[in-house]
Amino acid sequence: MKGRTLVRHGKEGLKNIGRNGWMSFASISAVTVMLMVVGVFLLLILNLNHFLESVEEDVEVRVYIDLTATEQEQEELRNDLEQLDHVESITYLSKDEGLDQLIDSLGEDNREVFESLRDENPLNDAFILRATDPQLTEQVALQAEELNDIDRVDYGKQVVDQLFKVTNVMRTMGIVLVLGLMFTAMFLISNTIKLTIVARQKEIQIMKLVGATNGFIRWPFFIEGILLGVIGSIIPLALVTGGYYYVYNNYASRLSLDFAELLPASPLSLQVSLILLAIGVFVGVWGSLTSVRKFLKV
Amino acid sequence: MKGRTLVRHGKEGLKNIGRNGWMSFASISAVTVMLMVVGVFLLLILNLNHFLESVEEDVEVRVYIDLTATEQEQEELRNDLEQLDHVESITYLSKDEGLDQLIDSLGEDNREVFESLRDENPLNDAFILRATDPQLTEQVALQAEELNDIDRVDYGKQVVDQLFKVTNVMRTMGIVLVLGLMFTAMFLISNTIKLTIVARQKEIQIMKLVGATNGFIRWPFFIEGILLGVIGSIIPLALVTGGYYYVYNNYASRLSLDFAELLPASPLSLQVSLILLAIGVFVGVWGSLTSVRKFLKV
Amino acid sequence: MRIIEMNNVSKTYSNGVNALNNIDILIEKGEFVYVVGPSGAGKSTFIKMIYREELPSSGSIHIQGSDITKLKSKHVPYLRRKIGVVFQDFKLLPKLSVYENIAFALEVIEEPRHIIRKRVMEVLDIVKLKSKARFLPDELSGGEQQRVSIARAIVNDPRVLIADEPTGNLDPDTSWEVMETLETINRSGTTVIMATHNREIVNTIKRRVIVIESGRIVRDELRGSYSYER
Amino acid sequence: MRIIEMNNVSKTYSNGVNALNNIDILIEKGEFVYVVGPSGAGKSTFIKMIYREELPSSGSIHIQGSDITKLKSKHVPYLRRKIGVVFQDFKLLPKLSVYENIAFALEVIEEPRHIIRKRVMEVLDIVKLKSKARFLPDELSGGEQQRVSIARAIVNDPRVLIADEPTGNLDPDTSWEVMETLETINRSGTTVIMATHNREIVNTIKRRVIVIESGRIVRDELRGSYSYER
Ligand SMILES: Nc1ncnc2c1ncn2[C@@H]1O[C@H](COP(=O)(O)OP(=O)(O)OP(=O)(O)O)[C@@H](O)[C@H]1O
Ligand SMILES: Nc1ncnc2c1ncn2[C@@H]1O[C@H](COP(=O)(O)OP(=O)(O)OP(=O)(O)O)[C@@H](O)[C@H]1O
Ligand SMILES: [Mg+2]
Ligand SMILES: [Mg+2]
Repeated sequence: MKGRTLVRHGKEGLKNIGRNGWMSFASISAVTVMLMVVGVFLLLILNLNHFLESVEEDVEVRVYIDLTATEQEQEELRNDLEQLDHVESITYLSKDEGLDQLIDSLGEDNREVFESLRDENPLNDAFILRATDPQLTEQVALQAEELNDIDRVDYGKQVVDQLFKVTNVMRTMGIVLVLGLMFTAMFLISNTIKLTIVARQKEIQIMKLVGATNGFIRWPFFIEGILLGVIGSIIPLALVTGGYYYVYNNYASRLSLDFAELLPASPLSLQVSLILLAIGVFVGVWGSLTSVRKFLKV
Repeated sequence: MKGRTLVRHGKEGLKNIGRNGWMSFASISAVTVMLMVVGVFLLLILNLNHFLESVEEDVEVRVYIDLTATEQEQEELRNDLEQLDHVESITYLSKDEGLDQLIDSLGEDNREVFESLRDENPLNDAFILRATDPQLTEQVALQAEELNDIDRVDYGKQVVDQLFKVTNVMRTMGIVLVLGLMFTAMFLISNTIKLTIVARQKEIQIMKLVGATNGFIRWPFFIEGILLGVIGSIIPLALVTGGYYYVYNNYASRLSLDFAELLPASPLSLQVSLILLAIGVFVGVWGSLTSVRKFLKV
Repeated sequence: MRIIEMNNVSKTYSNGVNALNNIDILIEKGEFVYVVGPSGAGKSTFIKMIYREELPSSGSIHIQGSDITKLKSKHVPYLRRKIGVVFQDFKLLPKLSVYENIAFALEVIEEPRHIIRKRVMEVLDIVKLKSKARFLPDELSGGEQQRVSIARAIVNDPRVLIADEPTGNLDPDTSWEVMETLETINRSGTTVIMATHNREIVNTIKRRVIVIESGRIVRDELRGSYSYER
Repeated sequence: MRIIEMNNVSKTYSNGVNALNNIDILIEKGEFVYVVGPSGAGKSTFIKMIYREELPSSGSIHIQGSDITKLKSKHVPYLRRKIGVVFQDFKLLPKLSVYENIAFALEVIEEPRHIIRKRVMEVLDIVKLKSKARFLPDELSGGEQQRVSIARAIVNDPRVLIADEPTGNLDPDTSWEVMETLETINRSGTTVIMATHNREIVNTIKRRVIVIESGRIVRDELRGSYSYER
């Protein structure tokens, strides 16, 4: 293909968007609307995942030290714990700190009730372990139980199992939903683009009858597909970026709970924007080329 | 319009779906795919709402009775509480039951630590109130504080405020998402249908030139729109109904947590199905009639 | 009785082309009129004025005494039902069969099915396309499509029959048969207006000839012949 | 030198219509051939075989010695570039201007812009449509559209020019001008094949006449005239 022909295809692709005015508008708005939906859900699901992760991060294993253990034995225990697989960090929690935490967790109103316990603290000193991956917590706990100088190991089995059941279901649902939405978006966008091209079936056939090769016909459609995708992505990109920055800056503190916050806007909106742009362009090109192909057999 | 003409329009509307084969398929699949998405999200959001409600239901006000109150005074207090606005139910909780609950809530491992408290129970007897609407809990608590023979009133202000903040944000987001999806679906379906009708612009103009009235042209499109909506709804309806029954019967127990369960399939799938069908038919008719109108001015 | 009367009609298309200039014409009920003139002279535009496919930019057009330029758009279909049109580009509905295309003109006036069937078969016989009743327009030759368009125009016995180069895609023999059909219809009282380039026909079947050149009527003779200067 | 050779060509359309039966024909380079016959006889089908719009159901077609029925589909465009076609239904691209429609035939062979410009203006001059270069096909009269189709067919100096009723929508004077153009092109060595219903032209400019009736060649005369029995 000669250079001037490539230029011609580029111009033609651009002009075709204008020539097919209403149809181009329909395609572009389909891209816009669907990418907006995908973008919003991507942001939601990524934040949900972040939220779930930070909830899971709170899971810890408490290794209560036997009352009879000497300083020396405690030090050995710590070393043994460090040797275990999948242990991320170890912290020491004295029995007084432990009681403070317990009383705090009971809330204002029951506090005084238990203040009496301070004098005869029934708790043990403990090491607090975090697993490298929260889902490995049980494994870490089981290993820890094998060690010496231990009173008991506690990681709230029931609560943690329940928690992981919930977070895993939510995560799976989130991924399924976002993937489902992406495929829906791709299907509908290319469906719409196909419709606009079916309407141009006669034109494609005429071009072939006048001696155009398949490549010659396809090129402008290729350019047009890219442009539809890019133009259709502008608004979703602006909204995903601008909107998320706005929400993050204005509501992040209000929305955030003690244990969870929104993902920072900076890398996230760029990543999501790139995903949206990629979908837009890919589907634009794919939708237009696959449907042109059908009418090239003249 | 004569009866036979109505019959003619009906037949014509049906035939047109066949005549425009590929285009009808595109419209129908747009309806199918979008309604499927809307259906899934409706089910999710309705269940989310149900879940949030049952979480909120757990919120209660504890009115601790003064240690000095006589049986008589306790009875009076109960009557006074019953007179309060927005009180749904009142239960009596003795201080021993209260301690049992408290110890239970601490989990297996801390239990023994507090068994010692049994002998010198520091708690008060209490009335437990539930508000008619969980969001009114604070109001009920404030009223209760005004009464006599009360030690203190406790409804976990901080936790409850936080909880309602979360549930309200989630509920709002859910509604916004589902409404957003519905409008997206409507927009895209009617967009697709419009494209198929723009492609028939010439035909509509020819009909007018041959003496057809606007009504005569519109009727078959009206029928066609209904049929597109109905046919496009079949798969989503089957999936929403069948799929939800399946999930409900097979996973309901596995998915349900101690405090939440799925909405029963029986009225829910029917309701959602009706909503989907209504959207399908409405958008089918609306999409086809509004776009025909544009080309009737010949 | 005047069936068509145009007063000072001009038409400028939206792209600025001046297709008709100050046209004044009277056509009596039952007349047979040829409209001739070079390519692009304005014949089709003139004809489109009558069934209101195009509205004039100025001037008035009376059909059976009422001014159709002032017609409310919801009354336009009733005007068009009185006028059968053979379009220069046929204007067949591409997804309907030959039979359905012709029947359409009767369905809009809500004729009962058995009458539709009878009339359609009659006109298909006239244009010799009975054997192709179930074909789609795309499966027909150019001349066959033109004859379907003719059949549709005459199927509901219109008061006025307008034919825009109805023999352009027909061989001479078929053209003469079409002319016989038009004459028969004309004899039964229908006004016939026919734009044509066919010198042989115009010079043989002598009728009123209106010559349009550059949007103006340059000649209007009662028993004219096909001739004009450029 | 034979430019077109058909051996025992038959065509049955997918709806069962038998449009051509056992056609044998030889056309030499530089010939001028009329194809005549009644409406629906198979003229257009015959012509469509040559530039491979339709493939024959049986038989072989050689253009410049190579069998185009065996041509790989990716080579078809190169065949079509050697053949200029005036389609019976014009086949103009509706969203391109007159200029762009004609230029398209030169763009596909990747001519430089200034040459495209020069050639397009030349042929627009020949068909007298220079003033309408920027118009869309819908803004033209029937005859003007036909002339654009003629202009596009001749713009790239094809070896073979095929014209399917190129004067069907033209007045006699314009028709004669078109004929002059075709003759000039023919004199420069281009083979011209023209389906027509125009008796006057065939009988005046005497050339080889192929008569097709019901899908068969019933007559083939070197200096023939327009006549056939039904
Ligand atoms: N829709 C339109 N928009 C703009 N200009 C038009 C339109 N239709 C026709 N014209 C212009 O109006 C003029 C008259 O066109 P018209 O179709 O009436 O010619 P005609 O006499 O029927 O020619 P022909 O014999 O070729 O059919 C032409 O110059 C044409 O370019
Ligand atoms: N695409 C098609 N599908 C099916 N049948 C067709 C098709 N095209 C043409 N035919 C049939 O083939 C026969 C020959 O058609 P063709 O177009 O070759 O005739 P023609 O000689 O060009 O006639 P005309 O002078 O009317 O243009 C006709 O009977 C027609 O109905
Ligand atoms: Mg005309
Ligand atoms: Mg033909």
